[in-house]
Amino acid sequence: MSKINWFKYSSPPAFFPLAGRMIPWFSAAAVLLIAAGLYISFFVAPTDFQQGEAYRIIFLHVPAAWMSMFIYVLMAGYSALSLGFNARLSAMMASALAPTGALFTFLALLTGSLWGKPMWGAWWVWDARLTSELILLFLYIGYISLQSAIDDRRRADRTSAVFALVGVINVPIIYFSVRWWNTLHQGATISMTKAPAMAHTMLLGMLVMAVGFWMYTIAVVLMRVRCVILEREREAGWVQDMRGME
Amino acid sequence: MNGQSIWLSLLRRDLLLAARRSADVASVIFFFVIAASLFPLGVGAEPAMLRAVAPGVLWVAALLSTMLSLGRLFAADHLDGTLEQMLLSPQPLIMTIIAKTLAHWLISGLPLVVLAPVLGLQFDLSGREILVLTVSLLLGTPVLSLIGSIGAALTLGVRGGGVLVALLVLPLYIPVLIFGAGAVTASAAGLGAQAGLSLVGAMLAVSAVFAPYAAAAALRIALE
Amino acid sequence: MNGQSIWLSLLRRDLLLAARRSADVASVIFFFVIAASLFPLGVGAEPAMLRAVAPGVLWVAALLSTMLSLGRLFAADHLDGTLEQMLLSPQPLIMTIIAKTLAHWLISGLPLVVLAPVLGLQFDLSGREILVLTVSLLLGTPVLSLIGSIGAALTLGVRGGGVLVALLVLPLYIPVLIFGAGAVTASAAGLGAQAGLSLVGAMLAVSAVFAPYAAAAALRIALE
Amino acid sequence: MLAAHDLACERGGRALFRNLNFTLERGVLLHIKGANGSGKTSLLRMLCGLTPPASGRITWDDEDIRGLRENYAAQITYIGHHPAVKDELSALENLRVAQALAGQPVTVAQAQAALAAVGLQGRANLPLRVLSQGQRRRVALARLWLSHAVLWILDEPFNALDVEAAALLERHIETHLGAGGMVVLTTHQQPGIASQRMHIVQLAA
Amino acid sequence: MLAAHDLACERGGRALFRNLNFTLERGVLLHIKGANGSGKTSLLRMLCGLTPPASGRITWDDEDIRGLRENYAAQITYIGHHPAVKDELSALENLRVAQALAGQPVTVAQAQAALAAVGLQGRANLPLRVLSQGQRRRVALARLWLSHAVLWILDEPFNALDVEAAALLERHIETHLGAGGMVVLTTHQQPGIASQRMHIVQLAA
Ligand code: HEM
Ligand SMILES: Nc1ncnc2c1ncn2[C@@H]1O[C@H](COP(=O)(O)OP(=O)(O)OP(=O)(O)O)[C@@H](O)[C@H]1O
Ligand SMILES: Nc1ncnc2c1ncn2[C@@H]1O[C@H](COP(=O)(O)OP(=O)(O)OP(=O)(O)O)[C@@H](O)[C@H]1O
Ligand SMILES: [Mg+2]
Ligand SMILES: [Mg+2]
Repeated sequence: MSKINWFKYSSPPAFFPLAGRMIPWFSAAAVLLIAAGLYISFFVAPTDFQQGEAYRIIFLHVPAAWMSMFIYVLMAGYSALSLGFNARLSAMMASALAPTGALFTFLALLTGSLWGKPMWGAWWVWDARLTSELILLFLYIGYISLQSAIDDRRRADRTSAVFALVGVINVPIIYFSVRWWNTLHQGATISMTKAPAMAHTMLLGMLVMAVGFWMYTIAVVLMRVRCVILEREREAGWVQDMRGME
Repeated sequence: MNGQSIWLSLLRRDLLLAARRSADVASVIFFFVIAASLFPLGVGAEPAMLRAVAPGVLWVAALLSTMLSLGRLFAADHLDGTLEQMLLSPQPLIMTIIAKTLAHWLISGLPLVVLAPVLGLQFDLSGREILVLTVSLLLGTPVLSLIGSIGAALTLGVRGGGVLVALLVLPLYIPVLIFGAGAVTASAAGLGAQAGLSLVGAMLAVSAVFAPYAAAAALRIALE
Repeated sequence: MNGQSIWLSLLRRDLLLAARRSADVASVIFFFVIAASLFPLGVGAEPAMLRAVAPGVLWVAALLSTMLSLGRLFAADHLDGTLEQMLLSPQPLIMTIIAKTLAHWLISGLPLVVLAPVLGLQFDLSGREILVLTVSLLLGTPVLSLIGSIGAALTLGVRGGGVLVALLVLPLYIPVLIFGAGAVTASAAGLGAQAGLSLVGAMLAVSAVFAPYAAAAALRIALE
Repeated sequence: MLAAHDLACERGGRALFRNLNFTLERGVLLHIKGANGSGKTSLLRMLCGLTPPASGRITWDDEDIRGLRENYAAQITYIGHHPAVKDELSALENLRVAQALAGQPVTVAQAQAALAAVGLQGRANLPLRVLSQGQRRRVALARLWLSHAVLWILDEPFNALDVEAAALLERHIETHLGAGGMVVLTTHQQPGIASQRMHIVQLAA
Repeated sequence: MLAAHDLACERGGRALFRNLNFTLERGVLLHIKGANGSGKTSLLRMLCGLTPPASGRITWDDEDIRGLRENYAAQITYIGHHPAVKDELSALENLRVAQALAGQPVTVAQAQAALAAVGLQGRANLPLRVLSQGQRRRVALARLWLSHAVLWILDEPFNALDVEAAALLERHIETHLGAGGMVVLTTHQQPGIASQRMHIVQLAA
């Protein structure tokens, strides 16, 4: 992850070209990894003795669910930066992350409920984790709509930053929901402390997919940030110069 | 004049206003009662089922009516320019916010706590459940007001703040709801209510410490 | 310019405003969804019980969210003087009121009807029940808007109209609720839903004829 | 022709004025003077037929306006303290809606022209929320550039207007009077209208 | 002493003014002139410290007001377009609340006196809802008869005031200036203040 560079290149003019150069690499990595992940999950990984083929959804579901939470935390992080040092770039990063986060949240919900039908015999159950994931989707939507609801850029950034920071508390709720309430939903099967309880190929598949999703996220976010920069710094000299060069 | 007496007069003023708009305040309480009382009508009145749903119904009703009253927290003062005067008052903004949030709870939270036992009787809950219910509301409603203050401040003067407040505030309300109602159901099922109650208590402590700061920040941004 | 096109432009304007305040409209719908969705969380999620309470819950939610949106019917136009302009417009007041009530239903009633099936699925109701539920709401929500318009007009500019609206309107709402929800429960129990539905239909007919006149009279008085 | 016969106005049990008589012919402006709280706004609302007078009658061409209702409404354009504009709508939309309500719908082009006339070129599509106090007022007043009504009833129209806009409005009022229109207005400034066209009613505080 | 250094103001991407410089000593009134929408209100809000300037600094006795916060707030009395009064409360209650908020609580007697000074004797206990436009404005302005603040910031204070009330306010402002106070105000009328006491800042539209 090129996270370190955010700080070195934390001024839009410096960051813009860098981002431009990084995008192709991340995109390529994303394509390859996701392809590999899909291959592993559908051809390498063994059929589950009790769940049959349906379980293969897990390879989409779990990484998507992870991303949905990671991205929110990251978004909150950037929001904190933008409030603290009112760094323009961090604000842009935060707002660029939101749509992707929402996408993965939706994916987790979708795959989840697709999976739920065979497993629980219902598309949807009022389970703490499912609900809190749904709420995470609401939070993303809230964040996006709050930004679009305010005309003044500066205010929009700062307000939605506070929003994101307050909302971050929902993430632990999602994660630990399975522990706090006895729910239908699986508990964490991967944990830092104990050895993973699932087959290694499954684990591998999930991890590859997860990394693939990360690459995708970074690529997309960089593209979005470039657009945001161009749109916001229209007037700035360096943009004009660049236009000149093209 | 020291900050403290500004603080007091601010609190007194909010309560005075509430007293003048008594009907306006009543509407929140009224809403709570209605929401709770309509259910037996809609659901049909088998005591067993009613008793089962009672805690949930009452808690949801409390949650909704608080959410409705959030509009009143800052919006009115924003429209007529009083809020600007508050930012210009020589007391730290955070004190102002604490005063207004406290007033909000006294006006639209406390009454619910007081009414809960009566409604509990309607759903014929046992004395013990009613006690737990009341305690859970006593601990829970301030959390609702505190978290609400952030939402209200964030969406101040924003186009259609209404839904945004709901969007922001709800996710944070839900745990309170689950544990609050959970505590009652637990004690009904003979399990201890402590776990749930102490969790709500913890939330109260946390939100009491952090919410005012978040709200203050949001308010400053909103009035720029 | 003939009255009719004034009427149309008034309707169009209300819808345009709603579109601009989309979030404001959304909040009513959102409230409906929330109110309906919070219950399972508060009550606990046994499918059997949920199915039993579903019709009541959904109807009560619809009723409450309509009651909330009543504020928007005249109040905003009253504050900024638009309502005076409407009284001064060369079309009979009653037409104005019909236009505004219709707009109100389109904005805050129809969406509930559209959403009901989705929520019905959440509570996993059978297809037949969902159908009955939707129909009952389709017939019922206009009644809520019509009756509501009277309440809104009566309490216009009255301090804390909120609670008064509720007080005035509720007694008239309750029958709608009982028969509407009743129809669904009946069809769930295998009894016919016709009885309930036709009763709601009758209410619609009656209120459609009389409510606008009452509202018009109330409005004239309110603005003197 | 507008006429008031022995009008009286009461507010909260106090009589604001009584036995008020005046007639207003075409081409004349009626300037209602009076201290704050003397009942000017209340009087204007009576003349619009919004408030019934405590006693006395208001007639339009010798018919009581109570009886005329919509027909009378079609004759007047009332612009009160409250500009009757919506923050969410753009200046253009506000204007067109107001005119449609008044039964005098206008095309976008006409509305644009009116807004330009009150000096809001380039602001027409901003939501009113962001406009300044005076600009909001101008949007409300732009209706006068589109109205076909004979009788204009204006409550402190010069409030919040800058000098230039005020002059503009005065000129426009004079043209209206010149074309045989009538105007009733209140203001605490001295309206710059040729005095022979201007009658004055003084309300005792 | 209040000073503005290279102030700039932006709204919705458009620059309203830039490189604005002025200083205001004790005993002087600063009249901010400008057409509707030229940025007067925006400037006043900056001077109050409510809006941060797009660029430039505002200093009070050579300290940036951003740093001073409450200490600066204690020095000023701001009365904006919105009177910041509550319809439900009586004139008396409104006044006392406003003063308490400003950290300058007053007794009933003092408040009564101030209301009498602005010509609201006998209105003190009416809910503001029923007062006329000008009377509401007077209630808001009555704060100036109680304020200890050095710097008054007034946004179109003469709006809706009748002639007599306007004169009253002008006299009161002059006394304040005489006592070494400072005033920043906007108005579209010509304030009747001795011109040697009055500096003017003109904002280009
Ligand atoms: C809409 C329905 C669902 C939602 C919103 C949802 C949400 C989530 C979330 C947020 C996670 C990540 C949390 C974590 O890493 O511990 C997760 C993980 C997981 N979900 Fe779901 N889920 C849903 C349905 C299902 C279903 C039906 C199944 C299978 C019966 C399932 C099985 C799993 C498993 C095995 C994990 C991995 C847990 C871990 O390894 O930590 N989920 N789900
Ligand atoms: N309920 C009431 N009780 C007592 N007085 C009332 C009541 N309602 C209105 N008033 C008085 O009636 C008068 C309202 O007059 P109006 O609003 O017409 O004044 P105005 O001439 O328009 O003043 P302005 O120049 O300030 O607009 C005010 O003096 C107000 O105090
Ligand atoms: N979001 C926005 N987009 C475009 N223009 C805006 C926006 N917000 C404010 N403005 C403009 O900024 C100006 C606001 O200025 P301000 O309210 O300070 O005017 P003012 O000098 O007080 O005018 P008035 O004399 O009418 O009170 C207006 O011209 C308004 O059109
Ligand atoms: Mg008046
Ligand atoms: Mg201004």
